[in-house]
Amino acid sequence: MYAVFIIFLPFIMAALLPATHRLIGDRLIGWYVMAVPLVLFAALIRLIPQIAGGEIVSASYAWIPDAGIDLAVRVDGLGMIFALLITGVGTLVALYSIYYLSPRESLGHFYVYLLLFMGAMLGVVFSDNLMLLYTFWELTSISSFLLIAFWYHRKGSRYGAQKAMLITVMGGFSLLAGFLMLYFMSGTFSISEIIGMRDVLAGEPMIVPAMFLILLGAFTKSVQFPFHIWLPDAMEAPTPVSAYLHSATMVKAGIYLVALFTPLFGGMEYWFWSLSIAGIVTLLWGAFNAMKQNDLKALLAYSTISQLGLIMSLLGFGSAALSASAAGDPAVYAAAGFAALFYMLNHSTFKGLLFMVIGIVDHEIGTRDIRRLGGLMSFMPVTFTFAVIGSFSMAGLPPFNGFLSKEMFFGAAVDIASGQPFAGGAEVLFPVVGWLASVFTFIYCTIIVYRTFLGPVQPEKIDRVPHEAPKGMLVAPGILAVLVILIFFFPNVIGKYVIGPAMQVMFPALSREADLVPEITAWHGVNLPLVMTFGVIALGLLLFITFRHWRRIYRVAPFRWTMDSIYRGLLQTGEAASTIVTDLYMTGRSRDYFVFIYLFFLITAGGMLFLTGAFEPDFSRGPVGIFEISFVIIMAFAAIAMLFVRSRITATLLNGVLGYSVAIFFVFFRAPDLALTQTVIETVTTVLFLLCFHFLPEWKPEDSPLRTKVVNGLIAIGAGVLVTAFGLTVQGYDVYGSISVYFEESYKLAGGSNIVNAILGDFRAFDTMLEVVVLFIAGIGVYTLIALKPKKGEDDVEGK
Amino acid sequence: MNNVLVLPMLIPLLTGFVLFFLRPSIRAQKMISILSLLSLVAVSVRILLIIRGEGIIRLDFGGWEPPFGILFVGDSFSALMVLTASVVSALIIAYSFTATERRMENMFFYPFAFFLVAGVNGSFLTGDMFNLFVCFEVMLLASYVLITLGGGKVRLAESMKYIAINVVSSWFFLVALAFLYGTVGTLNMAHISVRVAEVGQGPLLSAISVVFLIVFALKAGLFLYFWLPGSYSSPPGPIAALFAALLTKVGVYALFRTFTLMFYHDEFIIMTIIGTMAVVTLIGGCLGAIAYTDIRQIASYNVIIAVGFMMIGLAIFNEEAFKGSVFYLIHDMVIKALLFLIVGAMVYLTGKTKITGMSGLIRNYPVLGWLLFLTTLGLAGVPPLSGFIGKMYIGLGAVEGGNYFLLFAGFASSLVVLYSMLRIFMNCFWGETIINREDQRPYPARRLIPIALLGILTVGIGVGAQALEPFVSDAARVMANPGLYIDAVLGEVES
Amino acid sequence: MEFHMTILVGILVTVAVYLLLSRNMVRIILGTAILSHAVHLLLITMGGAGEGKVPLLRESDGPYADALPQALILTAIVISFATTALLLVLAYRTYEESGSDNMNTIRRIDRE
Amino acid sequence: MNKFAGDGGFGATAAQFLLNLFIAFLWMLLLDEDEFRATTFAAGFIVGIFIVFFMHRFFGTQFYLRRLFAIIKLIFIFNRELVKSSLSVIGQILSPQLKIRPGIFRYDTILESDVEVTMLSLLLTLTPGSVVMEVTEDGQGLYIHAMDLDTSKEALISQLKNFEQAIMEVTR
Amino acid sequence: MKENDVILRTVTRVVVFIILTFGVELFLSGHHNPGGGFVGGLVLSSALVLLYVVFDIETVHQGVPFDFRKIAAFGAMVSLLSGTAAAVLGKPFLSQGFGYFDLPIFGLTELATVTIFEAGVALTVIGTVVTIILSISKDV
Amino acid sequence: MNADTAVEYVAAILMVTGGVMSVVSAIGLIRLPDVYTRSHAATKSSTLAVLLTLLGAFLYFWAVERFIGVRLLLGIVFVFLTAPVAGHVIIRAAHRSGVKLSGISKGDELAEAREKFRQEKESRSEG
Amino acid sequence: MVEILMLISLVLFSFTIVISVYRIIKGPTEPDRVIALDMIGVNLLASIAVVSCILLTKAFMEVILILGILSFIGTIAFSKYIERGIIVERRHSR
Ligand code: NA
Ligand code: NA
Repeated sequence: MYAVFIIFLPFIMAALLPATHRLIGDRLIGWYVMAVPLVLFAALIRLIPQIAGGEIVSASYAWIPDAGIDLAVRVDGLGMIFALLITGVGTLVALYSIYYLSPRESLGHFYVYLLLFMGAMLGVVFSDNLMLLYTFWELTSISSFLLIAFWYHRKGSRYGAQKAMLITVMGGFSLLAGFLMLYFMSGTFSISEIIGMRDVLAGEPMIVPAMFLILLGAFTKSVQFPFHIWLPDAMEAPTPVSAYLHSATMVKAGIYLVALFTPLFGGMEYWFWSLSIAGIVTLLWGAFNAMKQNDLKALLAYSTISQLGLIMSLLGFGSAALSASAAGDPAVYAAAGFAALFYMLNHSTFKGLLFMVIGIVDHEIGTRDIRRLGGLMSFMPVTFTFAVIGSFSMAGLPPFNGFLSKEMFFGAAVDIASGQPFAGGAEVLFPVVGWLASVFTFIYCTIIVYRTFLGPVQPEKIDRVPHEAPKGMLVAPGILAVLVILIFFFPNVIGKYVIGPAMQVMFPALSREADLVPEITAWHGVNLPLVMTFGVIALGLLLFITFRHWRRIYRVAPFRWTMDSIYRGLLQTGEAASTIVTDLYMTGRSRDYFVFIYLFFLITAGGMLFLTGAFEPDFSRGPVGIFEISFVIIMAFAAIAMLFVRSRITATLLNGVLGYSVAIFFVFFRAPDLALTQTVIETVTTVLFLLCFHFLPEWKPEDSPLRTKVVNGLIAIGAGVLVTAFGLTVQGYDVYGSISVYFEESYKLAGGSNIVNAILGDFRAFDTMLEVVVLFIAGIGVYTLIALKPKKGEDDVEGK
Repeated sequence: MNNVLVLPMLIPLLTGFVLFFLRPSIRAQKMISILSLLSLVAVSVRILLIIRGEGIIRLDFGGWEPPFGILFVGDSFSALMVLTASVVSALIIAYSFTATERRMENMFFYPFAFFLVAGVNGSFLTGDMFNLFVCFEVMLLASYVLITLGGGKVRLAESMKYIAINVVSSWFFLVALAFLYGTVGTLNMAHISVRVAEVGQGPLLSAISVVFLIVFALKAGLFLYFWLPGSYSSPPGPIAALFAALLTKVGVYALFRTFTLMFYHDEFIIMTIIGTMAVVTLIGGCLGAIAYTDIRQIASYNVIIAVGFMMIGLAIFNEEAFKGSVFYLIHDMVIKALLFLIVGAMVYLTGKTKITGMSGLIRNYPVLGWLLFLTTLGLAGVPPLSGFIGKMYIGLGAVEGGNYFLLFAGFASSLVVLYSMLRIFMNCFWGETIINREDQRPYPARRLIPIALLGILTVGIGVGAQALEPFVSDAARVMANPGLYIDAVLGEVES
Repeated sequence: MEFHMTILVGILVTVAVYLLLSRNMVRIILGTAILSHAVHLLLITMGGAGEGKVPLLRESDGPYADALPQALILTAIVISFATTALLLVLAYRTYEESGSDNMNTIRRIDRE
Repeated sequence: MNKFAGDGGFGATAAQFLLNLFIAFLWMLLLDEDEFRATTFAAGFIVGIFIVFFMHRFFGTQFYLRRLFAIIKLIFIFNRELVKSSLSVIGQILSPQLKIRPGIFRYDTILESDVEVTMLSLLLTLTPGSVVMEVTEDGQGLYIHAMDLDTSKEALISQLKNFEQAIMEVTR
Repeated sequence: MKENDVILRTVTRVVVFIILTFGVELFLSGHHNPGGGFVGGLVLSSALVLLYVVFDIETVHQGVPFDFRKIAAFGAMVSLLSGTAAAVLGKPFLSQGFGYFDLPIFGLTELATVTIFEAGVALTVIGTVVTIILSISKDV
Repeated sequence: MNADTAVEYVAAILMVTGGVMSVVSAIGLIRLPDVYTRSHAATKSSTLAVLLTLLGAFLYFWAVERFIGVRLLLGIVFVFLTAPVAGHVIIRAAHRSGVKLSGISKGDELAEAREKFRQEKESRSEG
Repeated sequence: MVEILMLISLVLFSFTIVISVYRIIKGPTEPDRVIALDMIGVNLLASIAVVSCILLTKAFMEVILILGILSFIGTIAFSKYIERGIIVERRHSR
């Protein structure tokens, strides 16, 4: 109940928000919203001792039990980390937003989206049912979409929102497919049960595709290369949103998912390589691209991409611990998992801080373009301090938490490279690439600080007089800044109470706590990681200074063919190609449509008849009189003549001949009622033709090109031949008698000796009844068609 | 004997005629309509409950035992379809009370709408192939009149094509019936099934089933859908909504009936031919939905995509997939009604039809905008909305059957649906508001109510899927085990 | 007899389809009319035409010609009449509104 | 005024009764019974009431059953003329060379009422070789197309006279 | 030149009655002989069509002043309700009954509910056909 | 050969004669030069052929089944009543719609009368 | 023998019908065609009478009568169409 309450509180509050908003007004609504994560955070903190004690809080309620979808909630160590992030950062972001957003904005919408997101995110991390998880997963994409497009009148916002939505939802679909495969293999949607079936599932051939599909979902959400492209565009969102969703929480849903499934897939070689390679590539590519950005938020976006890659690669390294066949000490590899979680926490603090700093700059100066900024240090000393703390932490410098986690990353990469758990060889590249990416990271961190706060002020390029942010706005980043430093000094508290329980969830096979929770120390002697850090600083400074000179590298062709341009091109060419293709066959000409229909008939039905050996024509002529034959000839003659006649009256007359001839065939076939009806109907139809001819012009000869005529002719002949072939075959098919022998008792059964009429009026009276309705509809339809004419010049667009 | 089974068709028919006589008083017409619609829904629920209690029920018209007379068969599948059709058409007709021009109301708009519903419900319930043809015709004739009703140049031109093509498809139906009667000598679906099974279908019967496939594919808009965008995008909102919600679904239903009850023996037809058709339909629908900027066109191509999606369920051919398709059918009726009503409202409010011509409507019409957003998500199959559960089961069926390509095609199409709908939402509702609040045309709340109810329904079906689960499972079970249907109709009858 | 009828049906279908493929509305409608003729003949032929006595019990003692297809055709005839009537009126109304009886030029112009 | 009403002379009631009887008789014939049955006639009469009621505004055409003899005579004359002119036309059609000289001429009849003129026209048209094309507004002039004016105009005119005479016997 | 339709009109007056009688006969005899509601209705309406062609709408309307649309609807409703009657009596929808009754004038007569059903059919046919013809003709 | 058989033969011969008449009119339909003359041939087909054939059928049924085919008689009456009217109307329509008589025709008093009427009307409207 | 005679008459009728179809196609004037259709109707009627005799059934008597009636109506309608282009008038206009 408790856990369910945690998930649903944001939704309930969101539902109540409009009413509350009216009640308490714009000024207080932010506080109302902030209360939600704050309360939840407190509640979660209260749970920590239990969770740290290895307890799992869970609850399950039936939702769609027949489909195996339950409202199953499970709070364990892994979920807890993320939930703390969600509520903790959520509180700070809400606080920050109160000052950041002007009351002129539609705050109601904003906060509703924010609460929706919060609830969805909590749902993701607490769900113990795949479908429930998936539901919340998609909801995070949707609320993110709405938040990115908060300023929906901007083109860029809409573009960014759509891009984020399309890519993450695509990943979501893939995730769904993967989940369905898991269900098929395990017979349950319960995550804990599935994970418990690790050994059973390992033998299933479908486990590999399921794994890849789930990874695709995780990668799109956690912006792994090449699906990272939506994140920079998502920066169109208000900065609190960027801080919250697009760095601290939502993008980490993929991380959560990977961590969640580590006990299931961990140890599989595919899993290891996918995560490691995707992570490492993303790390490098993100950092490389971050350096060239002029927009501070874009820079942070790429930096986030890069660091999510780093976390992902760490999870990959760590998964080796679960492999039975991997070389080396599992505990050593598991440390990488620990590092991932630790890095993730730290990232949330310093990146959240930096986003808020950038937000302040943007808010007070009116721009975040580093080409227009500079020298703000003297105007905004507090903000500058925060920026330094955040940047240096991100760059991996002491005494900030980023230093610890960066060192751990280097350590893990080195361990993998030396341990070679799957003997691939490529592991050697991991520390090298990681190090290079760190150099880039150092550079862009320097850029943030230097280009924004140091150097000359450029008053001509900014609209406002620079000044420090209001105090309220500084509170949230201040708390984060304090955390950045605090964690550096007391990392093991977090390691023991927060990360430790999560590690137990991720690596259930490794039971010894010592294996799972390494002691974090700021100073661990001069080892390779430390050396690497020095290298980073040295090379980073050098490159920063010479940045102007090697910047041209971004204009080298392969770097310009970004995934982004591919996405854009795909949409554009997709649209153009769709139009071309669709216009090609959607001609609007009835002739073409009939051609399609009959071609389809010829190909499928004809194919089925002739290619499967069904065609066994019955050529037996049966008794046939010369008179019948002559009518066959007459009808054929009249019909064919119809193709050549010049006037519609002649055609109508010939149609009459056909109709009357049909009537005489009905006579031959012992069908007096039919002959009667056919005769009358034919005459009335002819009268109708004549009535309508008054309103229609005489027809002109069909002057279509010969090619068209030939095609038409071939199709027509094909249709005729096929119907005949079918008919002849059906005649030869003599397995069953008709049910209609029964009707020959009609006098006894229904009191009529005209069998046909007994069928029409009794046995199948329902047909007759409906046929009457059809006739009636047609009659009244004709009336309305004539009586209800649109006024002159009225077009077909709805409205009066 | 279950006379209640005829009511879903009889009530709308009788209502149609009564309304006809009430022409002078629109008020009275509306009163009667509401009463009739409510009782229609009540009856449908009742039927569903009876089926749950007693299993498959049937009504032999005139008391003539199958296979000699005509009969209505109520199994969970048909009853679910009837219920959904009734609810959806009730809401659409309720909507049209507020949105139909007076001159159209005078020209028997409501009677024709009721006839359409009658034809649709009859098609769902009938257990006789020829009667299916006749029910189709009731439905089609009503649709012919509705599509032309009060139309100008464009609409009439589209109607002309629509009718001509449907006439040809009715022709194919008769051709197929002729061949069917010439081979198995019976018209009762269950009896056909028995006779077909007895000879193991064989190449000729398979070939004949392909002719039926053409007929129903034309009706459903499966592969042979080119007639659809034009005709669904020209009539006014409520009519288009009726069409989109009901007509193609009847075709889909018929395809399922035909190929699960009668001609289920030929794997090549079901897996290869229908599978290919479904995928091509998906692709074609997707291309169309992206290609055009006319919102009515985009909506129409979405109809096509959904048809392809549901037919994937048939091509996969296992119980899970059937379940998915049934769920999806229910969902699609609701959501397409919703979509077309909203699209109609947008056209009504702006007088424009292209996404390039509208902008920022959310400021003027926030509720409409959010309902469209909800529709967008529902169409994409986002949980917990109505589309999800069907999509999930189809996906599950595909996994179970190993039809990964179909799975891919289906899910990929959802993405295109999302894209095409977001295009509408973002271009029309977002962006700079171009209509001043003073100049905006008011959108009456009473029109919003039916739309909102449909919106609630799409949420309700998704969230409350458990309520439908037993019925849908039963429907799928019958499809997977035609013997259940046959036993209910013929008893332990020999061929 | 059935053999010849089937051939005849084929010829009628050929002519009808050719007419359907033309651009003139009246030709198309005539095409549908001939299609109806063809299918009615097909139905009765497939029902085993030309065998048995007229299905009137008072006339003879049987065996009777199959009455069921006859009943079906009757229904089909009426329905195709209804459709044809509607189609004809629609054709001239379309001509009135659009000034053309060419099914290929009255297509909508829905793109810029 | 009702345009269907014939040219008067009889009371509407009598005429309706007559027609009703006619229908009843027709009914009996249509039912094809082996013997005369009063019930059948009565049934026909009831059917007739229905039809006459349905169509009573059309009513007014005259029927003279009592001049049966005149009618029989007319039929006889007609059959004679029919055979005569048939043979002559067959001859014309089948002759190796067409030697006919067709044309239209006017004939002014002495008959007056619509029924009389109609009967004359019907009889004339039924006999091969001549077709009535137009009746003038006053109902007196008949424009007749004849197959061969050269050889048969005289015969035609005498035929017309015969018919006129016989018709008048029936109608007056 | 003024024209005179005397021949056509005079004959039509007679012929119409023959057709009408024949139509009714067809309608009633359908139980045992060729005919029935459909054909009967069709023949009756073809008589009306003949009248419309030979005379004109207004003249015929004076003679037959009915609203044919309502006749059609009424007929269809009769067909529907005749099926409902059985359902009300607890039999399957559309159950027909027949029996032999000794009537005062008609003698031993077979009466069948199907006749009511067929009457509805016939009325619909008449109403519809005439509605169609009139609608088009009035559009000139 | 009993009486009935004789009647049967008579009936059959009547039918054949009807057929022959019909063919004669068909020949007329081919050979005759214009619509007016051809209509004469057609009228013959309607009358004599039908008269003979239906009469034959009537006799045949009477001879074989002692059945009095009132509908056949009625058919004869009907055809006799309508066929000339049909001929009259169609030929009138031909003339009114301006179909010319063939070259071998001798004269057209109707066309003359029409022309006269037209001129009178014109002069009246002028004056 | 009787039957053979009947068959002969049927063949003769169908010959006429063939000729009439030819006339419908050939024309040259529309009245020609209508006359030909009328002839077809009447010959069909006669043929059905003969067929009835061959099959020895009374079932087609109605058809015979109906054909007579309807070919009449058809011819009148066609004639009026040829004459005026409109076959049912609101009010007689002469
Ligand atoms: Na449809
Ligand atoms: Na048809």
